[in-house]
Amino acid sequence: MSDALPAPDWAVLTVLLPLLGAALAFVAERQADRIGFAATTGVALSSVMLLLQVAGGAPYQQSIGGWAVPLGIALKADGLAALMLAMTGLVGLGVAAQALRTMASELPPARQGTAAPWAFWPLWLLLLGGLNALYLSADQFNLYVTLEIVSLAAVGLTALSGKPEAFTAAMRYLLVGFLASLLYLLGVALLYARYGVLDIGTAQSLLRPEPVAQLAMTVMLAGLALKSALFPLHFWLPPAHGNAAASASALLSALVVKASVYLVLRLWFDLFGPTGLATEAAGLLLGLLGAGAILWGSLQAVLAERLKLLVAYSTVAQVGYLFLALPLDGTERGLAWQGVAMLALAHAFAKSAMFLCCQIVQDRLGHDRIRALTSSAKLPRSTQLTLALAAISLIGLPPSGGFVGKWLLLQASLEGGFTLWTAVIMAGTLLSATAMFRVLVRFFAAQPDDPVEAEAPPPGITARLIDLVPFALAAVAILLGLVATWPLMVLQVGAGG
Amino acid sequence: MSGLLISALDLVLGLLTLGLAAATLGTRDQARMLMLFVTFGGVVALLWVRLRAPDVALAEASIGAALTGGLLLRMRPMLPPSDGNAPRPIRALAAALALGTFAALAWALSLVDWGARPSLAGPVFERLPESGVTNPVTAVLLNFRAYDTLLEVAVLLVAVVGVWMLSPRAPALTPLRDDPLFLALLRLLVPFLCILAGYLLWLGSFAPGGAFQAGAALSAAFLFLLLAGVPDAPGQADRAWLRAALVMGLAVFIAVAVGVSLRGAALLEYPPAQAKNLILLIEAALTVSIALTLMVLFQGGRPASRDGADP
Amino acid sequence: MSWAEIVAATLFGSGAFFFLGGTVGLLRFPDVFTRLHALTKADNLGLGLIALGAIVLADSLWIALKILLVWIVVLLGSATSGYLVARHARRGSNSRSPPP
Amino acid sequence: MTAALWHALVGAGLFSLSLYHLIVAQDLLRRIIAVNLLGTGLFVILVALGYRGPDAPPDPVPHALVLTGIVVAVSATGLALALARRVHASGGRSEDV
Repeated sequence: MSDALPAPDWAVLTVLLPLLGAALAFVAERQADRIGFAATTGVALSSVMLLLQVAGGAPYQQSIGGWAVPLGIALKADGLAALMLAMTGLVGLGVAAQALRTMASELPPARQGTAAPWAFWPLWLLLLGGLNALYLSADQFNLYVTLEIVSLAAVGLTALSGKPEAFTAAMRYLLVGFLASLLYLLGVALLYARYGVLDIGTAQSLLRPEPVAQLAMTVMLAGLALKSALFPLHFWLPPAHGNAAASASALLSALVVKASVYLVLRLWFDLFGPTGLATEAAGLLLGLLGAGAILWGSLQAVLAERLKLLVAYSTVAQVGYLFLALPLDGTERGLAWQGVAMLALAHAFAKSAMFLCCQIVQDRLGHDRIRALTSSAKLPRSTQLTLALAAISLIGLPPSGGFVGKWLLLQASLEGGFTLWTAVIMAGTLLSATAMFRVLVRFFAAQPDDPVEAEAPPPGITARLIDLVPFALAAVAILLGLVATWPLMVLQVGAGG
Repeated sequence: MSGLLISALDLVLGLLTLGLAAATLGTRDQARMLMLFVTFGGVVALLWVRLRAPDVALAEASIGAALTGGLLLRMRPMLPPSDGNAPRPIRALAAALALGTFAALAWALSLVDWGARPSLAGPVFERLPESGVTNPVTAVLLNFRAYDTLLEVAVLLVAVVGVWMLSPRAPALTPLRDDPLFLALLRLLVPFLCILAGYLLWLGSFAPGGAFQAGAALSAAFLFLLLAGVPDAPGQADRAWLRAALVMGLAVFIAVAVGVSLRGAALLEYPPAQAKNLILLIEAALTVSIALTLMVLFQGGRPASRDGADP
Repeated sequence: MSWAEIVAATLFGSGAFFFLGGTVGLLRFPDVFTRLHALTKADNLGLGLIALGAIVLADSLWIALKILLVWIVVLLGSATSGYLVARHARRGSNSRSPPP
Repeated sequence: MTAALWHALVGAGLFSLSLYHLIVAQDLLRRIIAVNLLGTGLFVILVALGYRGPDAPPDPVPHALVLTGIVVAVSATGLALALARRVHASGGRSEDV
């Protein structure tokens, strides 16, 4: 036995560090921003270390409490989970850095009795811990608890802006999320009734295509589709994301929606696929809903009056793409699966950048009506550039991560001869391009004779660095496309099942 | 197998549960709805005693019925009723969905082999001697699946933060400090509830009970003190110690989880000889945090800061 | 059937009778005060009889004491809450609320 | 029919009944209660799964899951009520939710 401490368990740190940080930030409220930012940095570092470890070819695994499954709970991280963790950590770090600066200015003054800026940090850290726990968990019931942490913390973040519409949206979000979690749990209960296990790996070896399991799959996927805002169950998302504080919207859109979609992919490919439950018909149905989401979400984005609503509807469409992996790949992880993983990663970076830009637009112009965006000289160049970069990835133009994802999806649909899906992806891309260019074209048409009033003192170096955060996030979305071979290689780790 | 068959008691309990639920959701009057809800909780607790789940029954009676009921009653005056009903097509759709769900569930449940169902009971009872406690439910909650419980404590913290954020000034409670009879009751009941909480906590390691049930009992004591207007009662003012006590359960849980893993073991892998003590330590901290959390939920907002200044 | 069981059954039966009476009173009496009267008095007596019946059947003194404790706590609770409800009703001057 | 199946069916009925009211009701308090009863229905199914007859000890795992579920439900209910109050205080109506 050596005196040295064992090497840190990076995976466990990504869960416990934020929870501890949340507790501390709650107690020492005045230092909440420092504690929150430090904890977020620590989590980002841990998740990157875990990613490097997993990328080395060794999937992570642990039996908590030393109790082997099926009695205990297992933590697992394959390539996809590690990538999602690192994505969560990095996007979170970016948003947290931005929040350090903007949180106080964005919220109405405390004397109105409506706002509680301190609450951002504990809520965000609890959300972060919940998300990471979700990506790592390999136990059906444990996943339910993580889902509850994520959705309740997300409800809190939605309401944080203190706007009346935000309260209404958060209330709807809470009821929908509560119902969705319980539907998922009903599936867990049914599977336990029939097979007597909760661990996903063990269940995989027991499940058979029979009525009880089919009903369980149906209610679990229905609950998760509701949580992921899959068309036509998306009604709650745009008001929630469109009315939350910008930092919160960035987190909700980039990270929270991913968690439930990730769970759908995981259950589909790890549990229902290998056991013959995930039939072609089920995949087709979910794919059709995804197609509906792509078309409807993109169309609404084109028609949106406000920038934030446009971005929110674009999330509805992006969720649709993620569901296309089910009909395209069937039950084996293939090209489409890689494609949606890339899309999910790229979308998180691009969408968080875009929501943070929305905040800057709102601050500088006092509104976010798309028609009135012409006075863009008041907007920093970096913001315009960031919006453009993020849009490139969201539309799926080369060389972005969004492009690689869509390319893989298209390739899968062309190889499989799925004309329908090819057409949907094309149409969705065209529509989202239209939506994004509606915004971008306002910048190109900026009036040169609109001088910038230099009323604000030049910001300090830290502030300038923080202003670069959205740009950095958008740049990562582009970079993902340039170095795509690496994440695609990592995705293969542990993907064999 | 006659004991397995449905009895008159089962029939009555089941129908009563369903009937009360239908009455609760069907009545137009909000006050009556809440009264029926509390009654419903009591009947469900009986149902769980019947199904030999005393731990759950205790938690349902105290948290599910009494506390949730009290919470709903307290908030009702602030929630104006709305008589509106969904349009007819939505009602029809909802009815179809509900009937379909029931039919599918009933069909699936009837396909389950209720005589010899596979379950985790085997492994639990097999490893129970190693868990440090003899109450199997506590063994599952705080040892075999302790990680669930750890994350669940995080859910409680989300609720506290959310409630304080949404309501920076707790809505006023009508204090009963001028009432001699109520104060006389308190003098007896508060110490009794504290003893009960300690008893339930200790009991949990070998009989029905544990941190959640103990926390519910302790929270009742806190609520009585609050209602009596005792100036130094927890929750009268927002103090650093109150916040610290609210997160203590989570902090101790994490500290133990990580602490035991530092010797090269897995997260939350207690040394067998210490398992019982560590479980009791975690449960003691959890009891206090749970009790205060339930109190905060009932209070429905953040108490005023002691020095009057905004934090 | 042993003597203890016969005694217990008699006590249970009479306890149930008082509960029934209390419930009928709760449903039929015209105002808050008379309903409280029916509820607290009859139910406390009913519960006491049932507790006594359970004590007759109890295996040990320890369990008998616990059952007794339950009854005392309920007595305390219902006495105080009955009083509080009555006070609230009198102050709120809604003592003539319509029957449920 | 065994007792466990009967109670599981009661739970299923409770679940479906509450689902209907959750969708149809507009009153916030009623919806919050409906979602609570929905959860209770699910818990009844789980506890019924744990029941293994009068002679065998019940399966403790569903009991532990339900205990966790009850605590999660009360947390969500507390948050929901605080939120509902803000919805009304800021002029929102139940119908808009």
